[in-house]
Amino acid sequence: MTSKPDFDLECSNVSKTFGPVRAVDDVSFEIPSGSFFSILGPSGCGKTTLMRMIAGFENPTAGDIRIKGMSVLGTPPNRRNVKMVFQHLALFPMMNVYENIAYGLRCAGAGKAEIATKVKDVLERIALPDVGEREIHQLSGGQKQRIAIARCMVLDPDVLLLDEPLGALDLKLREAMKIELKLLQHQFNTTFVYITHDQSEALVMSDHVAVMNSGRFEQIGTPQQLYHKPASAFVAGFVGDANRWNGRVAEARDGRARVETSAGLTLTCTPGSGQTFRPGDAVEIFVRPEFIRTSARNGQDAANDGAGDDGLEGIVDSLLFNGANSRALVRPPQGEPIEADITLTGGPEDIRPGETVRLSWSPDQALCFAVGTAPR
Amino acid sequence: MTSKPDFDLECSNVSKTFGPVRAVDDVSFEIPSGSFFSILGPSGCGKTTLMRMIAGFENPTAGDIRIKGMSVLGTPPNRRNVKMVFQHLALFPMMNVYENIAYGLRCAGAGKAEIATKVKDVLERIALPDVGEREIHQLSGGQKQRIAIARCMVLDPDVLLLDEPLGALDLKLREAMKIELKLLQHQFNTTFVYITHDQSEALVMSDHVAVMNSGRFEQIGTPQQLYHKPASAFVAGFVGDANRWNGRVAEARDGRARVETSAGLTLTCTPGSGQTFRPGDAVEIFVRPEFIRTSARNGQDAANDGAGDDGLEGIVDSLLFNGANSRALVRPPQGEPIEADITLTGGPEDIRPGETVRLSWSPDQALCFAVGTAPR
Amino acid sequence: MNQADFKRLSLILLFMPFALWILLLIILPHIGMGVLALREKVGPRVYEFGFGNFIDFAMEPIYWNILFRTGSMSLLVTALALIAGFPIAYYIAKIAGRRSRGALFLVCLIPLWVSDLIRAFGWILLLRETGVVSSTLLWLGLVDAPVEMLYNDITVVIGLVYTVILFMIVPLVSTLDGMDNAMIEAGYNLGGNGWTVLRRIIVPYAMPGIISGCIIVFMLTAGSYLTPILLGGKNSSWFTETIYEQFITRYNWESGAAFGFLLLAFTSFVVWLGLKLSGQTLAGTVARN
Amino acid sequence: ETLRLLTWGSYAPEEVIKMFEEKYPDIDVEVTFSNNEEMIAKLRATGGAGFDLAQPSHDRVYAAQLEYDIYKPLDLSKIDTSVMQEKLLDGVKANTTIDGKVYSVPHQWGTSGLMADKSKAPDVSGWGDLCDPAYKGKTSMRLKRTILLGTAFSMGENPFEAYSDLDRYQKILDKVVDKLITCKDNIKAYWKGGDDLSALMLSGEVVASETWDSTAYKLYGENPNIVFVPPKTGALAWIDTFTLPRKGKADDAAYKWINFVLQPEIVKLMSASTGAIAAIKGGKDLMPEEKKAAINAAFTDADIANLQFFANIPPGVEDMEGKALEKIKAATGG
Amino acid sequence: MLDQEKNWGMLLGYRLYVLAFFIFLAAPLVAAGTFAFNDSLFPALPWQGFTFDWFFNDTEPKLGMFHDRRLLRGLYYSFIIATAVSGLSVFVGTCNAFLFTRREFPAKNFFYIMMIVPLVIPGVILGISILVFVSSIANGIEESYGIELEFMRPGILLVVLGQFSFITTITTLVIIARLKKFDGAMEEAALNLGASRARVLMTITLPFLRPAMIAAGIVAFLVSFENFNTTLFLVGSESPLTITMFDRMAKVGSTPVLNAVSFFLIVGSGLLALISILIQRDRSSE
Ligand SMILES: Nc1ncnc2c1ncn2[C@@H]1O[C@H](COP(=O)(O)OP(=O)(O)OP(=O)(O)O)[C@@H](O)[C@H]1O
Ligand SMILES: Nc1ncnc2c1ncn2[C@@H]1O[C@H](COP(=O)(O)OP(=O)(O)OP(=O)(O)O)[C@@H](O)[C@H]1O
Ligand SMILES: NCCCCNCCCN
Ligand SMILES: [Mg+2]
Ligand SMILES: [Mg+2]
Repeated sequence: MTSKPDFDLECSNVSKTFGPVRAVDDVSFEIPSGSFFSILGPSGCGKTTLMRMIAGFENPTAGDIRIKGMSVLGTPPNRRNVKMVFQHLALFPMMNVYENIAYGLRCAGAGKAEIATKVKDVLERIALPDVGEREIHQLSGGQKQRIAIARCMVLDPDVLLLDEPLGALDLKLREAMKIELKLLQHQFNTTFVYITHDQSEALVMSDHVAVMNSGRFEQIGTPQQLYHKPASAFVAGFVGDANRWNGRVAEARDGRARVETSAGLTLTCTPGSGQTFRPGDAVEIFVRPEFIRTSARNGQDAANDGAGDDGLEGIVDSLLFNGANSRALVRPPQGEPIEADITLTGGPEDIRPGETVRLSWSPDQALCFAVGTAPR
Repeated sequence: MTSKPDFDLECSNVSKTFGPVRAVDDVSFEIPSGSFFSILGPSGCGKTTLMRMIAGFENPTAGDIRIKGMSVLGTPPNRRNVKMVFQHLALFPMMNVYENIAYGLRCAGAGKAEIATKVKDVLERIALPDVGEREIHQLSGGQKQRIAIARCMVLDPDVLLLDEPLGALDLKLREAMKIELKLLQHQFNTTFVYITHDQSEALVMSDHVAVMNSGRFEQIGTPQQLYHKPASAFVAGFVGDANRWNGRVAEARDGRARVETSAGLTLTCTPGSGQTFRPGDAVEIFVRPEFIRTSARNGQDAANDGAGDDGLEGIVDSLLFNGANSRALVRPPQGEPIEADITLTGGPEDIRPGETVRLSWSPDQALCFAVGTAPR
Repeated sequence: MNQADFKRLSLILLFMPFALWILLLIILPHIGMGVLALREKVGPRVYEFGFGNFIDFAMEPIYWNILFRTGSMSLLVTALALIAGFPIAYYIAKIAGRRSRGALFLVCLIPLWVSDLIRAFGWILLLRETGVVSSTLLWLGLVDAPVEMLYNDITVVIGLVYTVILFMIVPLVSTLDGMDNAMIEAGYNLGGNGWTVLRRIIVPYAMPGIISGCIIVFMLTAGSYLTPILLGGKNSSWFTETIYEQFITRYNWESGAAFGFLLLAFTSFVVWLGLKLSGQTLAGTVARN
Repeated sequence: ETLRLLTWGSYAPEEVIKMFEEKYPDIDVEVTFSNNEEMIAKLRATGGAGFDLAQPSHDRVYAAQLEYDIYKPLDLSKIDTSVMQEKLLDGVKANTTIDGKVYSVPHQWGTSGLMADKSKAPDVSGWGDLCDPAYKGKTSMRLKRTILLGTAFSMGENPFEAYSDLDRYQKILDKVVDKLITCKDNIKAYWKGGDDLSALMLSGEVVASETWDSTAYKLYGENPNIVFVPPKTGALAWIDTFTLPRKGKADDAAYKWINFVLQPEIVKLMSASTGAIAAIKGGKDLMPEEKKAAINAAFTDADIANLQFFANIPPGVEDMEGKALEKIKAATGG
Repeated sequence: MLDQEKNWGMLLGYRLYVLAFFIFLAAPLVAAGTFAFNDSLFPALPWQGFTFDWFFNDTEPKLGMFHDRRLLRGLYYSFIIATAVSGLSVFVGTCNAFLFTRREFPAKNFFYIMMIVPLVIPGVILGISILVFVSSIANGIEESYGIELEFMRPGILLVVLGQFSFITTITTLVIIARLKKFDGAMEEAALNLGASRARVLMTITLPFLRPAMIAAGIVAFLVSFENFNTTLFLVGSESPLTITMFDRMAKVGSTPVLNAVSFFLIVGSGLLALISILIQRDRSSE
């Protein structure tokens, strides 16, 4: 036997083509045991295809997939110890909860008593000890979710795959389940691979996130890394909200670049990781709304600006009040409105639509990338 | 003729019962011309029923509905100048976009040329000038949405009703449409009545929001009023996130109350509007995560607390990184974990799971209400 | 590799029953019938190849008449079934309450499961001169002599509508069921009155169901045998009866086969025409429910 | 072993079958009701298989056998022909002998003629009276060859003689068709089976009709005003036969059945059920009393002498008659 | 207000129409059933009194249906034929459903239409074409080899095949409708949980299809039981009930025993139809 593998799941140079479509394109990654790994990307980028290859429902066109260090390329889906939670859960409606969970154990040939113990056990672990005799349609959305997970976990898989399992739930429940899923993963201490196109899900739950675009991985990293140090324009645009300008580099020095935007603004920015520019290069600049300070112009004027901060004035187009996450749409002299996070307390100091305000941000927070991969 | 009415839509004491179910219970409100009015409430609270009465598909059991000052109780739905965007849009699949929009004009007996001009016009206003010949199924979700609105707006209604029109859209699109809807309303300058159970939709878009619960209106106000000055426990719990404790009043004076929570904490709070307490009263306390300050205990200790601030210590259970909206789950000595908004920069000053932190907030931000209406 | 083989093998296995069924019971028999139709009888046990049977048909106005009679009455029956059945289907799908809907549907179906024979038998008992209806009218004093309601074309039409209307209602209910009520409400909301909503929204939406129902009803009617025979009067010939006569009383299989072929061709042509005119397809209508 | 009978309705009464099965416990009788046309059609479809004993009328054996080869010759030694009335036996044999082989022997005979309710239609005496406007809307007939033949006779023609000259026969048919089309107005409905007719007559909806004699006798029992009327030109007489299908598998049982049902005590039961007269010596005496009375009320000896036996149908005639019937059916008379 | 009343009036009119329609539907069946209890030799008015003789009496002339050997035999053959037809057509229908919902193959659309076609071919023609085809083969074999293949002659087998030929379309459509609602992910989930393909079929897919298969079976049974047009040409000496009844009506003369049979069939089919609807409805609540 080889030494204990460090990774529950490894993919190396996996590709999959459907006729002319390259659904997954040379993807490599490895997932350390017991971690929560998310794959985040827009619809159609190949997430499901990748997951189906891991589960064995599709064969890769090229590349290798290893589970606990062993290649599973020749192994049929029912022999892989990788379990999957489907988007619409795919619970069996003709069986009750107990039978749903027992199904995999029965397939594995477990004895009656063993099945009963294990099912009872897993139901307790998901905090639903008494639902065994219920029919599936008698469960709430969140309960179904947990049963779908229990059905897999009772088989003690090496890896649990989850394909947008929250997609079908309603808003409030989705929020609650995000936290719950993370807790369940802690509890079972199994490697979770979680697919989503919702960046907030990926950021909130994961230890590591891979951002996928058109079949390729753009970046793998912790949520913080993705958010604060995006490796590409696509990641910068897809993870978190951002204001975005297109422009050309006017001057580049000291790790900064001055850019003339196509609308005519002049902005200073920091090249994204691994980017270097020469004057004339086409770039895209990203600034997150929460890094933009908004101040009433009649107030301290530019006093609020830090040293070397970029700033511009604009007229408040509208206010999007959303409690703690309120935002202002500010129309600068040129170009599209800029979104800036603000706090609205309902008091007289609140800014109002029609006012002229000053927006400012640190050039450190304005990342720029060469125009290449077209972000969505 | 009477003088020009101030309100596009008025409901007075409207009720509707279905057998034993009281779906809408004595609801009164009026909507100033040209404003964006939302009705926000949990599923089944009677929002759709109310809207269907306005549109004329149901007759109120009691009360009156006036449009532009005229009662419409006897007017059949096809004679009311109130148009409606349905939850699943109800575009006619057997007609193309042009015909869908032209339908209402045809019903009104408009001439061919007039129809063509108007349809062209409204398509331009929704920024889809070239889709006239498309079939409905060739449109994207957001485009369908806009066509559904155009189909109503082309008839120049007094009021446009929208019943959770974003419910069927996916996440990113829903975000984008929120802003777009608001812009469209500005553009048409028509009164919009918008139904939703998603508080962020209601807050972001509306001039005024009515919070509805079990058939009744709990509060009508601007988004800020609802968020910062909820009139009831239900509103406090339903609009925006909040930590919540149940407890009994130990002492009440100076517009403050000291409360012993059922888990054993002692907290100070400000009675919600119109509430007065005596010792022994059962109350619920609400504190929004963004009003909670989190500080590492080893740091300046309680120095961060303002005068008279409430504070307690807890262990960080987990961190939910979500860019600007990150949150910590902190387990206090007693009771459920508390959610507090934090900023995670990825730097060494970030708090980490397992650390002990101090949470503090101003009692002004801790609202309490007598236990009564059970919030969802 | 292995999986591809498995897929191909299972495809073949699945295809076999279908192929055998369609080939042996539909295609070959119809080809056989076509071949038989092209055999001309020239004497006892003497046949030769030719179009004689079709020429016989073409030369004999009686047959034309019967075929057109069958065709036009079938169209009439189809139209009546649609007009009479649509409100019922609409009621079941859209107006009846949740629970009564199932019951109504069931009541609708019961006659479907009882043979033509019994249905016709029932009508005879009701409509004959000395039957229940006539006696009742007499007893009520509404008429002063027994009335014969049997043995005429109207009875045949009523009997046929009765026999086939369920095949109209079932597809209509299933399409109308799939129609979002909001669509109708939207129709009103945008200013349409009952008639516009029906004409511009409900009917166009139900079109696949309407066409599907019409096709089935038309084919069933044109191919029906017992009802027109048992309820029909002295002038009522039905083309299936003519076919039957050719086969059974004149032992003339050859011309019977030719007639069968003509009936099939004629009805198929009508259906094809109907599909063309309404812009629908066979797969999109009959196949849907 | 099973004996599969292909026969006329009522030609195999339950009681008779029970008695037969008691006598031959190893034989099971299975009956299919049919008529002349269907018998031939069925046997044609099977090439003479599927049944062990058929009972076509004497005039329908010869041509069908020539055309379709569906019967097999009888082994007369296995049938007790001595009990049969010679005149009928010889007649049938003459009609059904091909290449010297006999295919049929007689079983029962009867007539087709008219039936009238004497109280309402006292004057009916000939085929043509069905078209008498006096009974407008109250007469009936079966749209089959019998009425063609009857009408031909009533118009002074002898269709049987014309069988040898089909052109001539066609001319007669054309005349008959015209007549029957004009007559359509007079008719309430064409009956299709004995049941139809009984109901029509008993209810009084119809007062005169073409009929099988047996049906008339049955109704006489219910209502003595309803009598069989042999037409002046002669009632048309038929003899239903015993004939073996070519691929029958139970010939012995078939012979047993033939001999069994020709026993006088069985004949009694049979005639009671069918209303037809057995083709055995003294067959008429074995009729039940009320039927005998009906016959006596209907027939004089002159009528019996006047019987017109159906002649063998030569090939081609069936087609001509078929078309004639179709013409009448399709014509819009009234 | 006026409008309200008009609406109410219209709705009432509508309801009355629906009621009238259901009376129209029921009338002939009620008539056919009721006369089963008339103590008369003819199924006609006048009413002669109430009796169960037409069900249970064991002597002529009022031989009840449960003592009428021919009717019972017809019932028996109908039952045999209907059972065979429903078994066979559900089996083939299930295969077809898998074929058309799960597989891709060339000219699928064309084959799909071919699958629908038997439903719209007049029954008489189906019967004739099969009769002609099979007979000519049997005749050919007899002529060339002198072998008589009795099963190719009109009889139960041909009746079964004839009915099967169009009933299979019905069962296929019923089962396809169900299979289309099947979430393919369910099979993948089962595979993923360790089940073999055969096990997935037996424990997931077929149980899911079962209600539709039962319903299709019942429909096939009833349609077969009542079929006349196709059967007429293919029947041999073993006549099913409809043919027996038709022969009785047209060739012997009907007594109320036919009404008794009708009554029996109406009630029996009603029950079966009820069961099939309940099964169908049961699953729609999922
Ligand atoms: N079986 C298939 N045959 C052909 N193309 C396919 C197949 N499955 C997927 N594709 C294509 O591969 C690409 C990736 O699809 P995939 O389902 O993996 O996307 P996804 O990231 O899961 O999207 P979503 O978020 O919408 O679920 C898409 O362009 C899709 O059209
Ligand atoms: N036609 C009806 N008959 C009986 N009860 C009804 C009817 N329509 C609505 N109700 C009941 O009235 C209450 C309010 O329903 P309504 O549809 O107005 O809720 P809603 O606020 O729109 O909910 P949702 O957000 O889920 O759409 C519910 O309890 C519902 O069950
Ligand atoms: N054309 C020949 C008629 C033979 C009739 N046999 C009748 C039997 C009726 N019970
Ligand atoms: Mg996917
Ligand atoms: Mg609603």
